[in-house]
Amino acid sequence: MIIGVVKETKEYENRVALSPEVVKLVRKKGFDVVVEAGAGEKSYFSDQDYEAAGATIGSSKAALEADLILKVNLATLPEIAQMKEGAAYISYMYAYQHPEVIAAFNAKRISTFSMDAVPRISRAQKMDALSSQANLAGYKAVLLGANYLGKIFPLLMTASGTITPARVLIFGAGVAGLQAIATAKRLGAVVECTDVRPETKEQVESLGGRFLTVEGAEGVKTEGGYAREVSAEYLEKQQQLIREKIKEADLVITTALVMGKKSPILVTEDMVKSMKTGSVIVDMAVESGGNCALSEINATVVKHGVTLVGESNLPSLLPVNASQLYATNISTLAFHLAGAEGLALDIEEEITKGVLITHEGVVVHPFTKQLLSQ
Amino acid sequence: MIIGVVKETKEYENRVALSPEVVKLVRKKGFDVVVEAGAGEKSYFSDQDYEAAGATIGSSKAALEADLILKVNLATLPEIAQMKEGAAYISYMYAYQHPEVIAAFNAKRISTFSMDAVPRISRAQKMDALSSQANLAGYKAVLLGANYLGKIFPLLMTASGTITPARVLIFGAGVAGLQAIATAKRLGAVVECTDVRPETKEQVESLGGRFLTVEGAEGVKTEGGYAREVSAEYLEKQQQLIREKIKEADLVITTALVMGKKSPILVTEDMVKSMKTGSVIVDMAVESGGNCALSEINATVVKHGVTLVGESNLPSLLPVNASQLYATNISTLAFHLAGAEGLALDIEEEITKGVLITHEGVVVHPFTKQLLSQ
Amino acid sequence: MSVSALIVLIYVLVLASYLGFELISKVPPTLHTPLMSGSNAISGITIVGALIASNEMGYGTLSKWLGLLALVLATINVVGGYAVTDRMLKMFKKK
Amino acid sequence: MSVSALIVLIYVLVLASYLGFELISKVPPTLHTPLMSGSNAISGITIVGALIASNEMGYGTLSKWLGLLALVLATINVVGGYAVTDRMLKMFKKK
Amino acid sequence: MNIGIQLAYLVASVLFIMGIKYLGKTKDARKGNVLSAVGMLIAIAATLFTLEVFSLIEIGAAILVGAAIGLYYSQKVAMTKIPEMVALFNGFGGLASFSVALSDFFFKNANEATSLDAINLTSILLSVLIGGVTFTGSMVAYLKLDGKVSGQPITFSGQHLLNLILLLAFFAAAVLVFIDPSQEIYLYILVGLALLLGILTVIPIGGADMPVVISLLNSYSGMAACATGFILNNNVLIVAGSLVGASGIILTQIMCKAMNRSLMNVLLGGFGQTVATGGADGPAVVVKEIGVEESAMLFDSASSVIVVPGYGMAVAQAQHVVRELMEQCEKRNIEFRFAIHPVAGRMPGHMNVLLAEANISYDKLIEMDDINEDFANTDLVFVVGANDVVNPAARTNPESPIFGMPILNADKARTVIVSKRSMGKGYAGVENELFGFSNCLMLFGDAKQTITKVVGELKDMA
Amino acid sequence: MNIGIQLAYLVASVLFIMGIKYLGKTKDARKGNVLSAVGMLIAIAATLFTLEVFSLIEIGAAILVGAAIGLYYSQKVAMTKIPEMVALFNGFGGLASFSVALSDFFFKNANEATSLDAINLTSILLSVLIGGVTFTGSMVAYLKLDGKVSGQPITFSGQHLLNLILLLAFFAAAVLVFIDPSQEIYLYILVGLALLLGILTVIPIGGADMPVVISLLNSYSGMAACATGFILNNNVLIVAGSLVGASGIILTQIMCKAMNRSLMNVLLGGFGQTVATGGADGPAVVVKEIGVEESAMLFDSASSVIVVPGYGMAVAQAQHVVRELMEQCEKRNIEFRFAIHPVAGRMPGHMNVLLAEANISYDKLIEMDDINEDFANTDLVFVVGANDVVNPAARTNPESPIFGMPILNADKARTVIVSKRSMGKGYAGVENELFGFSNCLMLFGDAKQTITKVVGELKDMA
Ligand SMILES: NC(=O)c1ccc[n+]([C@@H]2O[C@H](COP(=O)([O-])OP(=O)(O)OC[C@H]3O[C@@H](n4cnc5c(N)ncnc54)[C@H](OP(=O)(O)O)[C@@H]3O)[C@@H](O)[C@H]2O)c1
Ligand SMILES: NC(=O)c1ccc[n+]([C@@H]2O[C@H](COP(=O)([O-])OP(=O)(O)OC[C@H]3O[C@@H](n4cnc5c(N)ncnc54)[C@H](OP(=O)(O)O)[C@@H]3O)[C@@H](O)[C@H]2O)c1
Ligand SMILES: NC(=O)c1ccc[n+]([C@@H]2O[C@H](COP(=O)([O-])OP(=O)(O)OC[C@H]3O[C@@H](n4cnc5c(N)ncnc54)[C@H](O)[C@@H]3O)[C@@H](O)[C@H]2O)c1
Ligand SMILES: NC(=O)c1ccc[n+]([C@@H]2O[C@H](COP(=O)([O-])OP(=O)(O)OC[C@H]3O[C@@H](n4cnc5c(N)ncnc54)[C@H](O)[C@@H]3O)[C@@H](O)[C@H]2O)c1
Repeated sequence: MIIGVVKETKEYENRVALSPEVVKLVRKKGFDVVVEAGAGEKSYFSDQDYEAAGATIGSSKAALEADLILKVNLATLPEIAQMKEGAAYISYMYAYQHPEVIAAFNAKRISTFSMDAVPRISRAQKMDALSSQANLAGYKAVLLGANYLGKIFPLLMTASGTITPARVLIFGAGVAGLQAIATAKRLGAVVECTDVRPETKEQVESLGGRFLTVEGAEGVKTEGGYAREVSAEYLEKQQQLIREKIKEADLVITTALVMGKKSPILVTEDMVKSMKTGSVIVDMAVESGGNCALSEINATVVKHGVTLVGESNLPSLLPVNASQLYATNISTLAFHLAGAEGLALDIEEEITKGVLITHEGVVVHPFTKQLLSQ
Repeated sequence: MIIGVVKETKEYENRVALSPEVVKLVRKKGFDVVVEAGAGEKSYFSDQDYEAAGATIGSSKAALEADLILKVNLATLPEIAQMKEGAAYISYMYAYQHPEVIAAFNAKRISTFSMDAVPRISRAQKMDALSSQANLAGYKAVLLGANYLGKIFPLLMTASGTITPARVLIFGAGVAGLQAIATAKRLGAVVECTDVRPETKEQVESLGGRFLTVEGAEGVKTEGGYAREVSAEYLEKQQQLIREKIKEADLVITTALVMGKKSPILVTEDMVKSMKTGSVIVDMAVESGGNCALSEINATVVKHGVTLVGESNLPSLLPVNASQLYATNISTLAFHLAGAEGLALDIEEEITKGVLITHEGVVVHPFTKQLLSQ
Repeated sequence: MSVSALIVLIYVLVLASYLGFELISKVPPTLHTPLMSGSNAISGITIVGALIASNEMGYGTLSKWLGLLALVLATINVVGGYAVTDRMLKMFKKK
Repeated sequence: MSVSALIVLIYVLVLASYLGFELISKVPPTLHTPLMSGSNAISGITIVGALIASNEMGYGTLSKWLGLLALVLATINVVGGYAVTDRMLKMFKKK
Repeated sequence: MNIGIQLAYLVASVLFIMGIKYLGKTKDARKGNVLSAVGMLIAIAATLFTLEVFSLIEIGAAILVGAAIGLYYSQKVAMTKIPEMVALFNGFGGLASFSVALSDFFFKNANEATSLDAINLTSILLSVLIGGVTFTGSMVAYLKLDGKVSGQPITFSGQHLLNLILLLAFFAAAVLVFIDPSQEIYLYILVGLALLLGILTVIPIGGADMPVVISLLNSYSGMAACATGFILNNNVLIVAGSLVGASGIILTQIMCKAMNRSLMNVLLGGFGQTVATGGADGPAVVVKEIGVEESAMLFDSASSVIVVPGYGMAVAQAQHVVRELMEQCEKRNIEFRFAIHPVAGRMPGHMNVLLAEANISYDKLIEMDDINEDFANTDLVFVVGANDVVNPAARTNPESPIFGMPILNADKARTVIVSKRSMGKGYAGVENELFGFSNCLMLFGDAKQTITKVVGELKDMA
Repeated sequence: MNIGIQLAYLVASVLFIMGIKYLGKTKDARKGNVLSAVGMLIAIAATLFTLEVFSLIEIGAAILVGAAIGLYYSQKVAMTKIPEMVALFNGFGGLASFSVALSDFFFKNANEATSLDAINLTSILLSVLIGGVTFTGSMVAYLKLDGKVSGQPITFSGQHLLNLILLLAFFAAAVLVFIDPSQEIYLYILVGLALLLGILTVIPIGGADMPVVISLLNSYSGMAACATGFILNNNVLIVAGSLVGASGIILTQIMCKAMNRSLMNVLLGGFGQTVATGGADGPAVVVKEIGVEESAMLFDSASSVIVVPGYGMAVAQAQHVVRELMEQCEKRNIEFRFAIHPVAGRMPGHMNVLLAEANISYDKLIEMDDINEDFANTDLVFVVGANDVVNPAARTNPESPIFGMPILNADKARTVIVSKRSMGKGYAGVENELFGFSNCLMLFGDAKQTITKVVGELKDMA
């Protein structure tokens, strides 16, 4: 079976689906690998590295004609046009947002598998790209924020005066939020965090952060580890609390994503106005609408004296590590789905069932089917 | 006595000589303060803040006509033209590099005092702007470097694979170098450091860094806490050692300044070539020629796959803290030199003697005089 | 027995008891069982009494038989006690 | 004195000594001086001997005078010893 | 009596004292046992020396029989049956004292020449009482432990009252014996009462509390020997007996404390029921607990240790004290490493963050794949607040939600100590059968608090 | 002898034992002293009870005189003179035993009725020897300590040989006394030899070593009392005497260890010269050292502590163990803060970096200006590897290179402990007179290592 890896064409994307290290592993399992020339460049992987690992360097066309195409971002229609009939394909897909692309895949009877649909069960953790990338994003968000801030993070008592520690406020203690807490704490900031899931209190404290508890309000419903729906009353009380805390914050990082929905607005324009001049907000949910009312996607803007950082693709700013981890994730999924001889699907198996979007010309993924039909 | 604070005009300068907090203190000592409108803007101090602290907001002209003018960077000729005859002036001066400005000061019989000439003695520590700014610069250098790096700093063992820690190599364990070690270490990197002064070994280790000892070579002469001169043999052996270490480094930070001279080249083009693609060099000595042969001032360039960061004014990227500390330094020196009634110089006193550059129309600072006469 | 002699014996009793308390003021739990077993063996010192008793004259008297019974029992206590304690303690040795 | 009685006294001696060793197996340095002084007062127990000696018959005999001398000395040792130890220990109390 | 023999007794006494002393210290315990055995040998040899030769045959025979029985059982018995064995031996000791007392009574009563004075009689009666109680009490304890009789406490109302009445009856009869020692019938009544008391005081006690009872009875047997010493005016008996009596009481007290009971509570027969340990719900895993001191000893005697940190270490913020533990172990040249499971904690790299904070150098942190084979050669694995990442169900139970997740092979080590607060479950919410494994010991309590204590113990041991 | 008195002696003996036991524990020491005093009272009362009434007057007078002298001096003496006082009292105790022995000898020699048997004689001679040595030895020690005689060791060649010869002479004379006790001349020779030996064994010892000598002599006086007990066949003397004898020896050993000497070295008279402490060069500051245990006690009894960290803490990497110290103190409700000097360390904010690494919360770090006034109300300041930042010369000495630098007022606290390795100087290279202040104690050694030990002691105390 031939695996194809192409250069990502999406703007701001520096990652690549396989790293040379992982190519070695893939070759060992008996697969052949074609990598588009220059695919790894932005992740600092050279074509020589890939060749040394056992891949063939080819054109984009050669890579797209493989039996199994691995990508980071969803393929474009021209790319799909070059793919073989009945091939297999894996990448982040967010399929329900892209009906036309799904149609194209179905037209070519390509079996597609989505990285964002990997079920969050224990034995799938090695395939969980959402976690691996969110983790890096959490680190990067802190560094970006720290860089935009006109202050340093730690407390310093010096002959020239005492610098008080920066205050960091983090919304959402998911994977990204927790890593952000850890990183900010490491750098010496005073870190506070709020989340709708009460069990995150313990987790936040285990990293030295302070948890802001929204008192006397119902929590949220979660499903499969993702936050699904939050009551209006809760959001109201949460905003109350945050309105107090945000005034003192130097850096705010928001990570609250609700899968398949527009992100909730946690930081309103009023709140931004109430913040100190020079403070910074990093909106990690900016791609799905943003947790801050004023943040703009892929732009850093100053509004009301506050710097709003709206990087949509934070992991991509750490391309080396991000590609390394993503490659492990996607290759592990590939090994789960296919042997050197070709696809070997057990449609009823939980992981396969979870990730399989289109198969033999139809959308088989229930959630995607449901959303697309709306 | 009226103190004047103007807006800094130098490019890339975000600092201001006095912060509102310090203005309060200055007022309490009986001085009047005139601050140019918008002088603190880039440090996020508003004119209202200054007014609340007791300053008068005025034009640039009003500020320059004060009895004592406080600045960060050396005044320009047009600025000097607006100053009163016989006024007093304090800022960073690096006087020996600017004979024409010195001449202008002398023409107006202005007494000038240089912040970069504060002697490094115990009781002058509160005036030591070089230290306070170098400290911030050390922190910022690491953050900039970390931000340009395609990797994260700490070791992480995750389900998607293990990320090895970044390796940071620091040249020079002065104030900036030590803070850089501390910051990089905090973020989780493996930190190595080299310095010509053997006593820095203990200091580096006290912060968790590893010291690279240049074996079997003479050390250096130091004067007043500054490194003065390094033997050729030593530099040779040091390069040997560094050539080994630099290949593994992800981030290199150079801080080796030798006062009054061009900075030594510690990282040659060959060394840059030997480094890994994607690695980063932050050259903190770039303003005085740079420790890296390829770095460019006020530019970030990629050469031989290595990102070279050449920020000439790192403290200015942390304007809030930098201005706070600088204000303490400069005001402490001002209080040392003057009372509310006017200058009260004791020319023989060590600190005054150290900082006084021009007085009553002549250059009185011995070191400056010597260099200017060459 | 004279009262004076008794007093001295009581001195011995008191001192030995105090010493016993002091010695075992803080033993780790792992040693509870061996210590119990080891001191149990020491309490077999009654074997000395048994020897004396069984040596008293009068073949076939009740005293003699009781003495011999005591001797057998005390010997079991002593020999068994030391042996089993030693077996236990062997297990604590460093590997 | 009979040998048998002596043996019992030796038992007392051995047990008391062993106890002394055990009790003072780990004292902190701060207590060295008060402990020395306090046990010095105890060694004034020889006062009991002095009492007995000074009570022996024969007015004006050397024995009697020696006994009385011993009594004075031993009393100084006892009274002074306890009093000075107590003074010292008062200083150790929590402020 | 011969002065040489007296001195021999003195030497034996000192050896007993040293023996007891060393028995209380881990590293000297075995030496202590040998010392006290040598003391015993000296005492016996010295005694034999004084005896008339003519009765040597029976004595020799009795000793041989006793020694053979003692040796045989002590070697044959399974290590798990040691408490039973100790109970049995202890009972024999009590019976021996009891018999010697009776023997002396009959002898002196029969011999007009040697009179039974008050001191003698008091000693004899004390010896009979204590010896008798020790004997039957130990026998009941033995039977309960061995399962020959139900371990359940047997209680009835008025139990304590009955015991009191019996004790009073004993004293009443004792007075009668005092009045006329030649009326042997009273003595027989005393004997019966003593034996009965022993049974009655132990039957209400549950099987789980037996070790404490045996320790107490052991102390009693020492006192019985001491009483015998008074009968025979024999110093070595007094020293050894009171030594055992006193140290036994203290030991009992220590054991009570370890079980959270007061000695009073024990002495009044208020022993409670067996304390049940097990899971909070569902089929309980039967686990073995371990204490702080024992844990410290296991560290002390290990030559290689692997720590498996988990989310509980983070919750307890125990990373700093784990570093102290590491320092203690490394001081002892114990190899000390950390096995980092890729998903330990609640965030990728959670353990790395914490251990870096505690300044533990990176080269001590070993990835799962690199260390998994080393567990089998490791003396001690210390699981600190980890659960799912060492759950063998991931390997073996296809029904488990964590099936298929690679885990750390902690269970393969020689000994595993698990520090957690309770039998609470981990993130995946599943039972962990590792905790019930025979090589696994549970150290319950907040990880930071318990490990702090373990470190304290280790420092004291140094 | 009356049984009641015997029992009183028994009670007194037990009280002495308990007294000694408690004297070894910081918090019970005072109680211990009272217990043993009560024991003494009981013993004296019981003895008086047995005496014939007619001699009560002289006895009463003697006791009153002795008590008055003892009480007077014990109250009058300055606390700094206590060692001298103890030496003096100890000498009197020895002399008392010595006198009692002689008294008994003369009495028994004069009285044909009571014979001097070998046991008696041995006891008397031992008492004379030990009592005599204790007496004159203590007197020499007293004179040396008090400065009445030079504290310098007085040595001459052949000293040890002479002592040996004198000892042998003593034994020779003793044999002669044995042969014919009525030849009192030999006894006088013995007396002289004993007194001489006491002088000769102590004169070669330096003043600084006197405390060890006194402890040893104290042990001797116990032995003398014990020997007296054998003379008078009196148990309470034997118990109390041997108790003091044994505990004194152990105490001596502990003190030797604290001074890095072996007891052998002491017993053979090999006491060295006074150990000089002071600066490496230049005019030496005279400092007082403190040990780990004493430091722990000072922490234990403080109610407020301020730690002043400096560059040495960074070098030793002692920040983590300082946190442990904090935890120990906070467990005792001791207020615990850090005073951060702006230029402590070698980089601005050096201490912040380290203390943050050790996870010490920011609100415990107090800036110099905010804490400087609090020092005066602080029980204990612990300076960890700081030097220049607490050097009072910055305030007072215009010549000093650090003059004018603001410093932390550590010297104003009730007690200051300084942890550093030596009398080494700090960055500025100047002497620090703080170290010589009367409220300042030096805890020498690597900060991490010594503080680890202090924390260990504190844990043991809990
Ligand atoms: N790393 C990741 O990225 C990530 C993210 C999400 C989920 N997960 C999941 O989290 C789990 C991680 O496994 P794990 O073994 O580290 O943790 P775990 O299975 O969640 O077990 C943690 C254990 O720590 C104990 N504990 C809690 N507080 C404690 C305290 N103060 N002192 C001592 N023990 C304490 C708890 O038992 P007691 O209550 O009895 O004390 C609990 O059983 C895996 O199932 C993994 O899939 C991981
Ligand atoms: N903060 C800054 O930015 C900066 C920069 C440059 C210079 N300075 C200067 O550095 C000084 C700082 O004062 P400081 O009080 O922090 O330090 P210091 O005056 O340099 O004294 C440090 C002390 O620590 C002791 N020490 C070293 N290693 C030790 C160990 N392992 N354990 C215990 N003690 C150890 C040394 O004494 P032993 O050798 O006897 O152990 C030394 O006296 C000031 O003079 C300041 O002006 C500061
Ligand atoms: N079982 C596994 O192996 C596994 C793997 C990875 C993640 N997870 C778990 O899945 C969960 C989600 O992780 P994620 O990083 O993908 O989260 P996410 O990106 O979906 O959301 C980020 C966080 O934001 C919070 N949030 C949502 N709305 C909010 C609001 N209005 N205010 C404040 N906070 C709000 C969520 O509760 C969540 O904690 C976590 O508990 C994580 O531990 C489990
Ligand atoms: N006494 C005081 O109060 C005081 C105050 C501030 C700084 N200082 C001391 O002054 C000294 C200089 O500090 P700085 O930050 O201004 O230093 P700097 O900027 O002058 O130089 C930075 C470092 O680079 C090193 N260096 C020079 N040439 C080098 C080469 N070829 N290779 C490697 N390293 C080289 C120097 O030794 C120095 O450590 C330090 O020791 C500092 O602690 C003292």
